[in-house]
Amino acid sequence: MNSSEPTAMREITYREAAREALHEALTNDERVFLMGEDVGRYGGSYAVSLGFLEEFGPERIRDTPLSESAFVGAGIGAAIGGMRPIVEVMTVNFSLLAADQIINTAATYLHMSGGQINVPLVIRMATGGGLQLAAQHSHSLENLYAHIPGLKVLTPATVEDVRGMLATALADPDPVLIFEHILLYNRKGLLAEQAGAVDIDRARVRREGTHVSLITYGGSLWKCMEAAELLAQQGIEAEVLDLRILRPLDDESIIATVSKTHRAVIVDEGWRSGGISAEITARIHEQAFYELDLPVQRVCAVEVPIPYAKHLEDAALPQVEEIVAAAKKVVNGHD
Amino acid sequence: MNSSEPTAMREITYREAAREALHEALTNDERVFLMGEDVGRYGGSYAVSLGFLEEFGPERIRDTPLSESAFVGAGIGAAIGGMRPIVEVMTVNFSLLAADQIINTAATYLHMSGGQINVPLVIRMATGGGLQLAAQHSHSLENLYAHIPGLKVLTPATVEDVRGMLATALADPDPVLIFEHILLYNRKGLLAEQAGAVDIDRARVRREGTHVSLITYGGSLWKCMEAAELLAQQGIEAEVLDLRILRPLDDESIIATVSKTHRAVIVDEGWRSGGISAEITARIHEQAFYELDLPVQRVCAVEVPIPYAKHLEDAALPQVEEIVAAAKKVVNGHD
Amino acid sequence: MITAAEPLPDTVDGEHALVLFTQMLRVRRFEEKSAEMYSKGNIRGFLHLYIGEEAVGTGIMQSVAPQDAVVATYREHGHALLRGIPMNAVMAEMFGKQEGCSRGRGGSMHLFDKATRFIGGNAIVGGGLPVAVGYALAAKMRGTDAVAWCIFGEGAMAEGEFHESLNLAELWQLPVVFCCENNFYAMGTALDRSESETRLVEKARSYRLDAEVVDGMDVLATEAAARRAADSARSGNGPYFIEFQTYRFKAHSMFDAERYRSKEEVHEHELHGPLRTFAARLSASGLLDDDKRATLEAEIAAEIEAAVAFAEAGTPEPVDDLTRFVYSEVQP
Amino acid sequence: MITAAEPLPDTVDGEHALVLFTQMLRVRRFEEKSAEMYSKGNIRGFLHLYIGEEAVGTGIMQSVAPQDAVVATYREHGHALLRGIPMNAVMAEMFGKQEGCSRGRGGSMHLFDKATRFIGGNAIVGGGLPVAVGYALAAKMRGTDAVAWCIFGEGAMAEGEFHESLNLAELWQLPVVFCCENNFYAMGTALDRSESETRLVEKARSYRLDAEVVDGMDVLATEAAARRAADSARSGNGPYFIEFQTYRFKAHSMFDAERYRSKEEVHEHELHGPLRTFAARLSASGLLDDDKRATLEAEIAAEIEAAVAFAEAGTPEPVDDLTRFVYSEVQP
Ligand SMILES: Cc1ncc(C[n+]2csc(CCOP(=O)(O)OP(=O)(O)O)c2C)c(N)n1
Ligand SMILES: Cc1ncc(C[n+]2csc(CCOP(=O)(O)OP(=O)(O)O)c2C)c(N)n1
Ligand SMILES: [Mg+2]
Ligand SMILES: [Mg+2]
Repeated sequence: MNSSEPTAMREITYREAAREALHEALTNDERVFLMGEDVGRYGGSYAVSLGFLEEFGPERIRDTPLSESAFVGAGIGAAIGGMRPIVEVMTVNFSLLAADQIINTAATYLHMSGGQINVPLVIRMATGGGLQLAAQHSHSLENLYAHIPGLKVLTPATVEDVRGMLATALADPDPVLIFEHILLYNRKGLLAEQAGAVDIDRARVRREGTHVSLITYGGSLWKCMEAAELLAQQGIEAEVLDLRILRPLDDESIIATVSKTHRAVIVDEGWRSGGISAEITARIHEQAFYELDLPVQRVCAVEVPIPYAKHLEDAALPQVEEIVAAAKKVVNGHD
Repeated sequence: MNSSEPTAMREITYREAAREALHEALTNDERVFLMGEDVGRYGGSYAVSLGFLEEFGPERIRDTPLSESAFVGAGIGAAIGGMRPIVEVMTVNFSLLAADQIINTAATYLHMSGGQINVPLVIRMATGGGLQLAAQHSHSLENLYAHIPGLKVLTPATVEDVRGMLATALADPDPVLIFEHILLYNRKGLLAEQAGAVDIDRARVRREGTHVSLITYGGSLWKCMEAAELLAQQGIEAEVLDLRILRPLDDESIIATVSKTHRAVIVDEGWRSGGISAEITARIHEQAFYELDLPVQRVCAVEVPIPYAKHLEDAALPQVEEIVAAAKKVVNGHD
Repeated sequence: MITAAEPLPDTVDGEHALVLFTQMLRVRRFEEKSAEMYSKGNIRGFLHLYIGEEAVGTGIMQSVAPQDAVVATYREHGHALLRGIPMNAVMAEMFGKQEGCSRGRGGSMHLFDKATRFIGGNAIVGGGLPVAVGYALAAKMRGTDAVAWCIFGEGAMAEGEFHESLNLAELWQLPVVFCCENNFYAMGTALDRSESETRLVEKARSYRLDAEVVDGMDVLATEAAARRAADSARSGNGPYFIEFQTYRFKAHSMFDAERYRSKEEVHEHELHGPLRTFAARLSASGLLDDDKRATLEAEIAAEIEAAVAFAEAGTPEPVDDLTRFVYSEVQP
Repeated sequence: MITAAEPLPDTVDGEHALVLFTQMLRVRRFEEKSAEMYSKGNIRGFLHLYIGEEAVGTGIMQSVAPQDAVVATYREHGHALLRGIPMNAVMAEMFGKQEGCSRGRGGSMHLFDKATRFIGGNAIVGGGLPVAVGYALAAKMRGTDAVAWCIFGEGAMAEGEFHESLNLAELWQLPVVFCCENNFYAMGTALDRSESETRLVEKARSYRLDAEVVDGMDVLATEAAARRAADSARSGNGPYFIEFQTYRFKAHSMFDAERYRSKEEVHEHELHGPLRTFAARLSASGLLDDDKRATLEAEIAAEIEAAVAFAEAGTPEPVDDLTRFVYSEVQP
């Protein structure tokens, strides 16, 4: 999307990049507004929209009551009514209170109306664990939404993507869910001065490698990158594929990397059973059956409600060492 | 569970068997009560509890207001308070309104309380399509719950199971969800006179075969049985595995049948991406990698909100011919 | 309750009264034909008839302006017709044909029409309320004077979405008219078994909404209430709530043994049905006689027969198109 | 608002008044220590302090009988202590140790104790309400006289679960006391930005609940209100709602810049804080002097130090036990 000339880069946090994206959207299109709990006076529970209320005013930066179902549903109605709402749900855990609106309404109207009523709604949610917030604040439930036809599910892991996906999501005529991992907000990355919209179709190889593919998304991307470094020190070149979009999955990129390395590890902070890791495994199994010498490895959250205590939370979530171990296992053919 | 003497059998509908199970539970344990929308005066939306109000009275057959979140949550509280509630949610589609209570509360309390507060709650829901009820009444969302640690998910497909699973679920100290496919209620089957509780641990082979395994559950079981008949006429002996329980999955039975036939077709009325079919494929891939000559086939719902028009609904849901075709494909190695 | 023989007040325009009657009659006959088509198997799935409640939708629709949106439930054929969706398109929809207003994908419970801003046909009880609130929010932010008309049954008032929606609409002073069709039953659950407070207006008032209760069997009353609501909402006074007290003469859907109410109770209400009563008043006012009635019936019957023929002649959508409309076809 | 120097009424037992004061003080000092432990990194995650609101929990707990259940929120350390969960177990929980009341799995937001029927520690706003209703249903069906005490913030009242729960409790006449801790903010959202009707008792009354509003900074008032509620609920009069008007002196959690209110506003409320005011009244009544106060402070400080030591010395649960308690260990 950028020109091929050398681009000036700057360091920026994920939070700041998310904020720039929102700022740009609010500035460029007067149909865009932001609504959710504490997006205004409080500045956003993860401080992403700090100062927006003052800049854009209370009509466009709308603090809502604690009413997830109503304000998500209101987002649907406003989208149908010609606006381009960005609804923020504090965490995916609370979004279960709005699951009816998202799944039974936002995802169905276009189809049930025979193509007449599209819902250009963007919903942002924080997801993931790692801050010792325990079982009602730490789950990675993006899986559930990735199962639903009619929705698109984005998981920006880089500053470039969190900066660029929003504009594309807003231009999309259909409901798009954007999941931001809570551990990413303080993370820094390099962003081109002229960074703008990015595609929301394709997975992206974040590191080239030949021996094993680490397939992941969101917060786990950086664990995979770290694992790849460690593996490199041991002579194993891991390719890291960032899915970027969980629905629709980019099969082509998945199959390409697996066909190249013949070994795959899927890393997902969601629970293993019935998670996105299962779907990716199934697609590899179906579409690259003869490419693998050994089965795909899955490194996922242990199937427990995420506990508070740090050592237990760490044990429950995928960690770098596990990824390294899984990669070595598929590369070496044994533990 | 039954004695080994020859047992007298009788023909019974699934509805009647479900009803007997409820009747027995209400009769045997005064802690048991039934609550949900229209379970009383109306007789249950699928007429399962017809006459119960008169027999057990309004204290134990509780018509609730349209408040899925509150009455499911009240089931949780009542279970903690020493009762054994059976909560009926009319269809799994409406259960999204109670998803918060089921996923954030029922599934987490035991763990978050360090093992102190268990939730012996049974929730029954209708699921599935096939009656031209369109996108807000026809989805098979049991998948979503099968992803959640802390829940058990049962899918009785036979009169024996719908008769026998309830008692076992009620004896279970933890939350159990029972999904009844809407097309089964009128289906007849043979039930032992003395039929009683059945296990809720193991999948069951419903038809022995050697050439291919059809792995399925719920309403799709009967499509698989029919497909198996047709295949038999063409010389292909299909083994039909009824999963019975979607969480926890019975890996042993899955791997056993696949190790026997070396070919598998998974049939699920849920959508393909991220459905239970993906998890089963992944487990076969992981645990029986060298057993298969060809990848597992998945016959699932097409990824659309289920449409009203009959021909489109039929096209969206798995059909016998598709199962036959998929089985032949894995058996013959080509279409 | 209006006495059958009472003539219309002088303030009512006779022409207009006849229009109202005709609209109600058209809905009634359409519903009767739908039931017939259901028994013949042309219509499938769930079918929720509006018979007995015609005065509500008819009264409301008189105040619905072109720029307004209507958000309805699964019992919405009447509203769809009254809003102006062609009868052919509604019948074809229920037949599952491509010529249907939702291309046959929605069926009876999911009638949609973008042209008249008829935003469904939502079969999740309470599910339409937040959508209507959002539509009103858009209308307000865009500076139009559109109103969102949100129609739901009294059963929906127990749902959390009712509570959240009314609060949001009032808090943000949005132009929504909440139209509660209180037919006293939610499937088999009588109002007093579903609400601790059965005076529904009190519930709406507890969010500080302007609220009124009206006789939903009297089309003049429903029309007047809707007009007050429209004026209020359109002129920036925020949301408005109307409880229309009415009654469903038929079963909840076609799968209902009606064990929860007596035949006598139903009969009693039928005696005061909206068509019967209004017809008598029109006669008493000299506006309707047997000939006129026969003419109306014939016109409506002809339209309905044509609609059935249209629906029957309709084309099933090609199966190859199954996966259309999961996502929009025009992508940016 | 009570003037600081007003002595206690004669009807109040001096001993008891001192107990109330001591309980509040114990909670306050515990919270202060928790904040300190948070800065030191011994407590992690979210930490929601109850400072400023102590009179509410203290007043309530006087009427909570052994057979009763308490369902609370994430701001529940005070309630847990007042209910009788040993301070050691609470502190150890926040340290994430096995000796914690939830074995370190719940943390600050999920304190549980089966023995005292303290059923969480629910961090989903509004999530505890249906659970409390269900507990009360069980109590009623089993014929006990137990009451379910349901504690939540005013922010929860906008959630659909509030609406559904109050309706169900009243409809079925269940023994629940709904205790709304109205501290006028839900994170950064002031009450009048979240509720179109800010007179919260009116909302409860719209479901026909008995409801009252009390000064939540005055422990005698909160105690009296809770007693009225308990008597009513326990004697079969159905649910009861109390709005306790209070104020949170500290940030919402440890991640809050408090941009939504002024320091002056906070200061103003601190001047009328529940401890400060009640201490002054106790002094005015001759029940508390500097010596007595010092003794109390010392006793509490000692208990808290011991709790910190206990928590520090606690053992992390073995990682091998991670998957315990997903399902019950004893299966039928
Ligand atoms: C959330 C939800 N729960 C349950 C149902 C099943 N259901 C369909 S209609 C209905 C009764 C609704 O009654 P009411 O709102 O009064 O409308 P009416 O049918 O009387 O017009 C019920 C329980 C549903 N469609 N959605
Ligand atoms: C369903 C849900 N939505 C949002 C949140 C995030 N959140 C946690 S506490 C809180 C404010 C709650 O305010 P209130 O109910 O008044 O209680 P207080 O914190 O003032 O005691 C919010 C928005 C949550 N935990 N649950
Ligand atoms: Mg009704
Ligand atoms: Mg508050």
